[in-house]
Parts: sequence; structure tokens; C-alpha cells
Amino acid sequence: MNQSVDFIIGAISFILTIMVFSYLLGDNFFFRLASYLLVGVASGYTAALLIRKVIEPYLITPIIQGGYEQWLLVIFPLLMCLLLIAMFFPRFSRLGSLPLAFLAGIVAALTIVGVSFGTLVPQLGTLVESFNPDGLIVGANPNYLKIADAVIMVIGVVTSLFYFHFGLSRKKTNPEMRPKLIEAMAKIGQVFIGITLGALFAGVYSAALLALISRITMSRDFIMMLFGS
Amino acid sequence: MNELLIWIALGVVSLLLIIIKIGTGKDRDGNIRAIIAFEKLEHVISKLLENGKRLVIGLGSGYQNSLLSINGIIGLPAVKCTAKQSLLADEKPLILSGDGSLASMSQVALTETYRGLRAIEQYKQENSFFAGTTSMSYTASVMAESHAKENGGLFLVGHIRPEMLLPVDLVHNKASVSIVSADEPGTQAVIFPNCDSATIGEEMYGFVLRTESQPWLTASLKLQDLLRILIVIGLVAAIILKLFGII
Amino acid sequence: MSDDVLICPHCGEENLASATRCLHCGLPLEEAFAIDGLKDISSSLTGDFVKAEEESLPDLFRDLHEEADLQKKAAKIEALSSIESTTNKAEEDASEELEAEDTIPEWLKKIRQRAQVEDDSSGDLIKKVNARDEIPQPSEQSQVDNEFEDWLRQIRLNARRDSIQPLVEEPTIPGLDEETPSWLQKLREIKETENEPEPELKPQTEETLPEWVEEEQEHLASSDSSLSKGHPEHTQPLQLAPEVTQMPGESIGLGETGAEKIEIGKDQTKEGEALEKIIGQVGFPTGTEGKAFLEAFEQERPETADLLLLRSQRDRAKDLKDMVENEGKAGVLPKQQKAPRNKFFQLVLYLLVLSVIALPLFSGAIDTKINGTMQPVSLAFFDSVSQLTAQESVLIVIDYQPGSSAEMAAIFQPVLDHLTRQAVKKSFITTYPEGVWLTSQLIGQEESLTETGTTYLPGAKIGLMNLSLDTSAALSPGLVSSDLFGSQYDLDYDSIILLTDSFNGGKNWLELVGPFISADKSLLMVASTQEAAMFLPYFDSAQLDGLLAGLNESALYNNALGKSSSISINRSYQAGLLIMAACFVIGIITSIGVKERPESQEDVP
Amino acid sequence: MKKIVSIVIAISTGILVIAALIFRPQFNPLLSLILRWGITIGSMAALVGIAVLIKTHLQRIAVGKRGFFFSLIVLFGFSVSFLGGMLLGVANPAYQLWISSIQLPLEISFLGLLTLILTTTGFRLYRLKGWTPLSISFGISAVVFLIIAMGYLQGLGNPTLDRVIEFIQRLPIAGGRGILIGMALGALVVGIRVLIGVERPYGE
Repeated sequence: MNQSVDFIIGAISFILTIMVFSYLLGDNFFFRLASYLLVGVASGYTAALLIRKVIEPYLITPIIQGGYEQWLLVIFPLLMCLLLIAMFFPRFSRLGSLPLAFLAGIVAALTIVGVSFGTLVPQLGTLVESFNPDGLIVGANPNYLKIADAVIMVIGVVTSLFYFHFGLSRKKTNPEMRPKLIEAMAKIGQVFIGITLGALFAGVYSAALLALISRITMSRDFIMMLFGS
Repeated sequence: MNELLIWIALGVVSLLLIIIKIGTGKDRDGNIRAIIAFEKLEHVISKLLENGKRLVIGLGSGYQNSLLSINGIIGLPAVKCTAKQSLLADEKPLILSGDGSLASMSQVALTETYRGLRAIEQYKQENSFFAGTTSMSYTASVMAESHAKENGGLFLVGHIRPEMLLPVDLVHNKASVSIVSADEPGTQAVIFPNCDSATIGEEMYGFVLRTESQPWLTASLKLQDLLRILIVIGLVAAIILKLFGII
Repeated sequence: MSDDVLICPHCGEENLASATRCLHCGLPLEEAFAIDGLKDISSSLTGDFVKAEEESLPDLFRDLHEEADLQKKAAKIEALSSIESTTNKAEEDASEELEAEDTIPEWLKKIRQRAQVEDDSSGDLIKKVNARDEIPQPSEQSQVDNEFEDWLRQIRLNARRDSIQPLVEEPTIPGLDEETPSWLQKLREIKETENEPEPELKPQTEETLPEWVEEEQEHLASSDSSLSKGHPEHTQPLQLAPEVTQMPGESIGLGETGAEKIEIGKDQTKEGEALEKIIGQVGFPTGTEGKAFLEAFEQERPETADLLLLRSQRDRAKDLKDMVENEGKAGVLPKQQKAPRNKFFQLVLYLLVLSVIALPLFSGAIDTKINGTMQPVSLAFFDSVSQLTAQESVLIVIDYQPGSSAEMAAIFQPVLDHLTRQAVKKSFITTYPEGVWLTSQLIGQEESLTETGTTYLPGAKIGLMNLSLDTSAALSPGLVSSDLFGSQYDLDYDSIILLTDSFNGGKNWLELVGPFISADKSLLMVASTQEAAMFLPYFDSAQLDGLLAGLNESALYNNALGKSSSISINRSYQAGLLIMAACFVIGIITSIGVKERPESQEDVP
Repeated sequence: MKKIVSIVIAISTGILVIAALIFRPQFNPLLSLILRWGITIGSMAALVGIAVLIKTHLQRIAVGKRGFFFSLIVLFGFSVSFLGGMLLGVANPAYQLWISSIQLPLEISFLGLLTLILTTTGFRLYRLKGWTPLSISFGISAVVFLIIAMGYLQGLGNPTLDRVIEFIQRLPIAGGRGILIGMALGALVVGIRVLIGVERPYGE
């Protein structure tokens, strides 16, 4: 029984892989079939999971099992959910702005807190800390490699930050350009950003390569299973 | 003590935004450089309307595909602007969102735009929906929807994953236009060499479209520039103090 | 002849009989009018007589008479105010006359402005006539002397102006502005203000326009200003024919330092709208108006053209002229051609890469031994896991999508073995809906380890914040706790191992969980190579205690565990990376010297 | 009137969350309650979004719009997955096998397809971007890091080469940190705009 199930799963997987890779020949019927199938299956699963794992425990269980106190603590989300359900009908889609406002307020606050506590302060603090004399000078002789690393790091960060500068120069001589100093630093910043994007490109390619290799391996195993060897 | 300083700094930054906005007043352009990807977007929107083609706007997938990403909000002005300009066109824009809250927000944006133009009957719910619940199924959905003949361009903005290069390649093969403004660095690295109208890093927040919120967007960019300069000055000063062992 | 010709007694030139004043020297011809038997009027035209005469005139004539004097004085003031006179005397006169000016009525100023406009457009003959009128009636010897001195001063000023003129006419070379004296700069500014085109008269006042017209105007103004502002963006020299992109900071407005050259491709395949955009950006009128504008611009004397235009504007004008000439040849909006798709080339390339990657896999499993030393980030990961003891618990978070499961399973395998060896208590949660069934794919091989199923943590960012506030409430939601104010709380686990393939997913954990858990708990990450480079700054700032990414690092981790690691797919993996590097190098070589091909996707269908 | 209410809700919620984080841990349970409401509403928004997706495909079938066959496929996939999950339960092994046997191969294949699409990057890069510091450093960096990712050089065991590779692998941190800080500033300002009620994604 187990072998036949494996065969069926292998066959489904092989056929779907071929349908997706048929895109190389051009956007065709089979490729779109596979795309729409993925959309249907994924949304069905997510809907079932959200109902089972979120709506039931967070909304329905307190109403059924909880007492008066639980109702009080659940009324607000229940009302908001009803307003969202009303959005399903185009005529009432404006009602949805109240729950969406609540969501936007939370996400905005978490973004502000996360960005300042989790990225800006630690990253800038590390840059300053890397110039700690204790770390740069080991015993009597300075650690030249660490010093070079710290200096390159600061130059890279400052110049790549100025690459994104938005304001144009106010001087009449170059009205449509950014200030000369910022322009010069932006040119250096481009090199550092190019290096980072190149490293990320290599990373994305090798991750995708592993996925391709796993698909080819799976197809090879299925073909061999098909021919019984 | 450190935490208190951070909270105070956040308060000051919020005040700075309001002060800068009051300072720039009605000045819509505010001496801000135009990001060429978004300049091109305005050109594409009008061009597509002339040619009777449709613009597909992808607002990106949510984090862990179940909730709102702050970067997805940036694309909503494009929804309003396209809807307004395509009022008399025969092809309305198609808005595909990768998370439920963004889909609802784009529907609210569409209804308000058409209601503002006294043309609420033009609003169709199937022009703006939740296209895919996982980021890969969102990619597949955008590719499938981009196949239609009446599509003339693709604009992706928000939380865009690296695999979204596939719909960009599909649109490229159909000799249509694609403009991408992604928040994931990996996506920027993959889209940058393959699409000439793509933003990198912070340029995504330079999305200023001629809408009523433009003065605030311009003030935001000025605030970002100011913060950038303050950060660099603070950094250099702190490094010098650190070297001399003062801090 | 002699009856209808009068000889001027002063300069001896002929004048018309009816002339009262000599055309050539401007002096009156009274003597010629002497009538026998009458007292010499001229000698009686003394001041008293003139005054009496003036009182008898009606008011209008008196004003006109005064106005003639004032006009003469105003002309003098303009001469004085245009040149910064070196002598003090001229300044005092100007101040006296300025006081007189305030008394002029409003309607008179208008007449004067109109007269001035007519003045400019009149020909030489009329100028001479006007000059004649300016010379006042000789009343007293002192008045004549004053006028004579004024006249001499006028000549001296003109001479000095001519001597200064060449200086001013020199083209302003950027960078020299600082040395030129301030008075010369003022002179230039005045010159510039004189040459500014007349402001267009608004057809209607602002208030009466309907709302939609205002919007349109606003839109046009903002689109003009942003277009003429130029787009210093993205990094490529501006190329007209295919697509308008240019370096950040280098304006499209042909700034001097800009590397952009507007090349009009001879074999111009692009339709006219890129052309329209450029012309629109440069801010000049297009089509026939453009030609008229250019001819008017060329006819102006080159010296003054140099004076007034910066060098970039001059280049811009020259380029625009080329564009306008080319416009005819290229055809305004060539029909949208389907860009020639190099489909076949792409297909061959795809099949080549596919076969290079697949070949090692079909030629039998060859295990290749991986050796080398781990990176510092992987070493730190190894040390952190080694320090975990049997009593401690680890929270393993599945934060990747099914598409990356092949890579994540391969990388995480040695870590799972290490955790099993440390006999650490493991709990699995996932922030992705698919994570619930992905865990069985991940740890399927070690069936015995599935103590607790995988818990789904919904809500993305909000869920993470909830987790760091109260793990049990976040992971086992049931009844809502009623006490709204509580005490300090901390994560129930000693270490978190996050498996992620998205930078923003990992960043959420580092921003919303990292800062809010106590320092003795470690946050480790197994990252897909997609975004591993972006997590290095977080390891550098000690927000991450360890980072394991990449197939090789995972193999070296296995080596560190004392197991012999070999990856059967490694040869195929290396072949795929090598052929990609080769494609890049070939692409770079073949792109050298090739003009930027119009990107087909630029042609908006 | 309704416009003011949604603005007030957004601003007050944001300020409440920030205040609760400032006065940690006293407000922890209250903040946990607000976050729990947010998770519920967010999930309901996703469910309503999915319902609208299915409704859209139903309308395409009803109208007989071109390509309605694919809408049938979506409905088939949705109904099998949704009903299976609701009836058998999401943790049921057979149900999970059905889902993983379809979703896993499709998603991995899409990612594998990306590998082949990326191979033309080298030929397009300089035709599109021209020769600028950014594109030149991008090209060189991509080639170098592709070769380093092979792991072949690290396997040679040459200490000097190892130190050079280690130095090269640290170079992306500089540019990465610049991008990080830049994007953090942008996200911070967008968050502040939403918090002070100027940016209203939830509707004017």
C-alpha cells in the first residue's frame, strides 16, 4: 500500500514539475494550470488553518466556554470581524475602515518600536563600538586588520547612506543635481551597494539552484522507479 | 536610561516631521529628486490609458502571509491615482494583494476614489482581490493574471520576494513594461540587473505620486534626509569621542 | 525754395518752413520768424512772461508742460540709477528728483510707461525729434549753463558705459564669479532682469477660475517643475533613443559635470515619445514653435547670447536643434514594433544550464568530501548549541515557505543531529500556515523526536510581539486572562533557533523578540543563502548569537561533529555555480562596446 | 463622521501600544490582549480576502469570461483543501499528505525555475544599466561570490587564501548596513505618518 502511495505522490510531483518547467518553452496552458492549482490549494489550506487555529480559539471558544467576563473581552474583536465580513459585499466595503484602522495602528506602532530598538540603535552602536581602543590595540601593537575593517565599515555605511539622499542642491549653479559633496559620496556608496547586491544575487541563485537540483533528483528517482531499477 | 533616550528621540522625530511639513507648506515638489522608476510609472499609466491597456498593480505579500506589511501601504496612492485616471478608460487597473488586510485596504481605496469622482458604479470588487495566500502562490497568481492580453504593464511595490522575478520575466517576454519597488534586499539584487525600472533600498520610500498626500510625502523625504545627516554627524562625533576614551 | 526752406541761424542747416526748431542741432528758429514792427518776443520770453503764460494755460496743458520737464528728469534718473555713479553730485540730484516723482498721479505713470514702450520701438528720426523737444526754452543764461553741464555729463557717462561694456559682455565662466567685483555682478543682474521675457499675462484672475481648471494648472505646474527638475537617478548615462535613465545625481538637464550626451541614434528605432519627454524636460516649446524659438535665439548677437546663457543652456539649445531636425526623418510615432525576441537563444541557454546541472546527478552518486574551516558565524553557532545541556529547552521556529524546504532541510540536518546528541528538549512552532506539515518533512527521518506537534503562531509581527510578551498565551490561546496588569515575564525557552528564508521574516524576530528577551537566552539562525549576507550585520552587533547558512557550511558543521560529511549533489551544485559565473563573465565581455539596446519592455504597447 | 472615528481608532491604538511598551512590564497583559485582538482581526481580514478571491473566480465562471476553465481549477483545489481541512482536521496525516504532495513540488519547481531565468542576467545587466560604478561592482561581486559559494577554494586549505576569503565575505556588511539603516529610516517615517493620522491606508 505504502509503495503505491509513494508512486502516486511521485507521479503527481513529476507531472507538476514538468508543467511548471514547461514555462521555458513559453507561457502555455499547462503552466497556467499549475499556477491556478497552487493558488486554489494554498488558499483552501490557509482558510481551513485560520478557522481552526485562530478564529476558533481566539473568538468562538471564549464565547462558548467563557462567562460574562470573557464576553466583555471578546466583544470588540467580534464587532470588528463582523464589519470585515460586511466588506464581502461591495456596497458595505466602507465599513471595513474601522477594523483596518485598528490593524494599521498596531502595525505602525510595532514597526516604529522594532525599527528603532532592533535596527537603528544596535547597528549604529556597533559601528561606534568597533572603534573601542581596547579592541583595536592588543597589548602595545595595534591590530591593523581590525582598524582597516572598522574604517572601511564606517566609510561603506556613510557613503551608501548618502547614495539614497533625496534632496537636490539649492545652489543656482547646479539646480538639478544633489550637493557636490553628497554626489561624490554617493558615487563611492554605489561601489559598496554593488558589492552587497552582488553577494545577495549569488545567495539567491544558490538557494534557487538547490531547489532545482532537488527537483531534478526527485524526477530522476521517479523515472528510475518507473523503469523498476 | 538608554531606552528613555530612544523614546524621546522618537517623539522629536515625529515633531520634526510636522515642523518640516509646515515649513514646506503647499510646495508640492519640495526640491526632491525624482526617482526614475516612479517618474516612468506616471508616464506608463497615461500611456496605457491611451492605448486602452490595463495596469496590473501588485501590492506584495504579507510577512508570513497572514498579516499587513507596512511597506505594502506605500502602493495604495498608485491604486487611487490609476483608478482616477482610468475613470473613462475601458480597462480598469487590476490590484493583486498578497495579504488579506492589504486586499481590504485596496478595496476601500478604490471605493473612495470612485465615490469621490461620483462614479461608484464603476467599482468592481473583482478588480482588487487577495491573489495568493503564500508568497509562492502569490507569484503564481500574478503570473497567471498577467497573461491576459489586455494587460499592458506590471507595477510591483511592497514586500516582494525574489521569485517575483518570474512575473517580471513573463511581462518582459510579452514586451510589456514592469516597474518594481521591493523591500527585500535579495529581491532588489535579483530585479536590479533584470529590470531597468527598479528601485534600490530606501528609494522605495521615495514614491511620491501627484495626489493630495504629496506634501506630506515630500516632507517625509526631507525628514529622512535630515535624519541621515544627523546620523552621520552623530556617528563621526561618537567615534572620535570613543577613540579618545570619553564615552 | 527760399520761402519753404528755413536756414538755421545756429548751425546753418536747412529746415522746413513750418519747423520751429532746427532738426539738426535742436535749437529754436525764432530769429527766422522775426516779423517787422513787433517787439522782439524772444527777449521778452523771460521767466516772468513764461510764468504768466503758464498760469493762463488750462490745467491739462500745464500738467503736460510739467510732465515734459519731469520726463526729461526721469530719463536722467534712469541713466543715473543704471550706472553706479562715482561722483556724489549725481546722487544728490537723483534724490531731489525722486521726491518729485511721488507727486505724479497714477494715470500719468501709465502714460509714461506706454510712452516708454513706444519710445523703445520708435525709429531714429522720431528719436531726434524727441531730443529736440527735450531741450528747454532758453530763459536765463544760468539755466542754459546747467543744461549744458548736464549734456556734457551725459556724454561723459555714455563714454564710460561704452568702456565698461566689453567687460560686462565677457561670457561668465563658472568658477570666476568669486573674483569679479560686486558692482559688476549687480550690472549683470540688471542686465539679466532686463532680458527676462515678459511674464505671461494671466487671462483671468486667480479667483474666478473653476476648480477643475485650478487642478489642471496645478498638475501641469507640478509635472513641468518635476520634469524640468531633471531626474538624477539610477546609474547609466542618458541615452535618448532607447530609454531615458541616468546616473543618480546627474541631472537629465545636461548639467556640466553630467556624463550624459544626447546621442541621436542614426538608426533610431524608438518612437517619438521619448523625444517628446526629453524636449518637455528641457523646458523648450516643441515642433514648429521650437524652430521659431531657435531661429530667434540664433539671430541674437552671439556676444550677448554668450553673455546671457550659461554654457549648459547653450549645449541644450544646440542639441535641441539637432533633435528638431531629426524629428522629420524619424517619423513622429513609428508603429509599435514587436521587439525581436531572442527566444531561441534563451531556450538554448536554459537547456545548456539544465544539462550541465543534471549531468552529474544522472551519472551516479559520487560523494565528494568537503573540507576546510567554518566561518566565524558558523563557529559561534556550533559553540552556542554545544553549550546547551539536557535540562534546557529549545524553541525551533519554522519560518520559511515550502519552496525553500529542500535547502533548509539539507542545511538543518546536522544541527538536528547535534541537538539530539545534546539531548535537548525541542519544541517546534511555525509562523507559516504550511509550517505545520513542513515540520514532518524536516524531522521526518527522526520519527521519535516529535514530542509536541508544531504549533502555529498566527499574526506575523503582532504574533511575534505577543510571543515575547507571554509565550504560553501566544502558543496556547484559550480563555482570555482577565487581569490586565501583571508582573515581569520572560520567554519560557533557553534558546531560539530560527529557520528562515526571508530577510523581513528574520528581521521581525530580531526587532520584536530579540530586544525583549533576557540576555542569557541565545537567538540562533539557520538562514537560506538567499538573504544570509543581510544577517551578517546583526551578528556583528551581537543581536544574533550564531548564523548557519549555505550547503558548504552545513557540511563543515557535520565535520565538526566528527561525522564524515559528503554531499552527493555537491558536484552538480558546483557545476551550476560555475556555469552561472561563466554566463556572467561572457555576458560582461559581450556587453563591452555594445550600445544600450532599447529594452523592449520600454515600448509601452 | 466615520472618517474621524477611524482616524481616532488608529492613532489611539498606536499610542496605546507604544505606551504599553514604554511602561513594561506593568502593561504586558493589557498589551497582550490588544495584540490578541489584532491577530483575530488580521486573520478575519485574510479569510474575507480568500472569500472575495473565490467569489471573483465564481463570477468569472458565471459570466463565462475567457479563461474561466482555470477558475474551475482554482475552485476544485480550494474546495478539496478547505473541506478536507474542516472535516478531517488540519493535523490529519492524510490531509497533510494531500496538501504537501501538491504544494511542495509546485513551490520548489517555481523556485527552481528562477535558477534558469537568472542565467540571462549577465547578458542583460550592462545592456540595461550601462557601465556605472554600481553595475560594475555588482558584476564583479556576483562572480566572486558565486565562486566562493562553490566551496572549492576553502577546501584547498591555504591559510592566506582563507584570510582573504574571510575579508571578502565581510565586505557586503558595509553596504548591507547602509541599506538596512536607510530602509529603517523609511519604515520609521511611514510608521510615524500612520501614527499621527496623516497616512490613512484604512480609508480617507
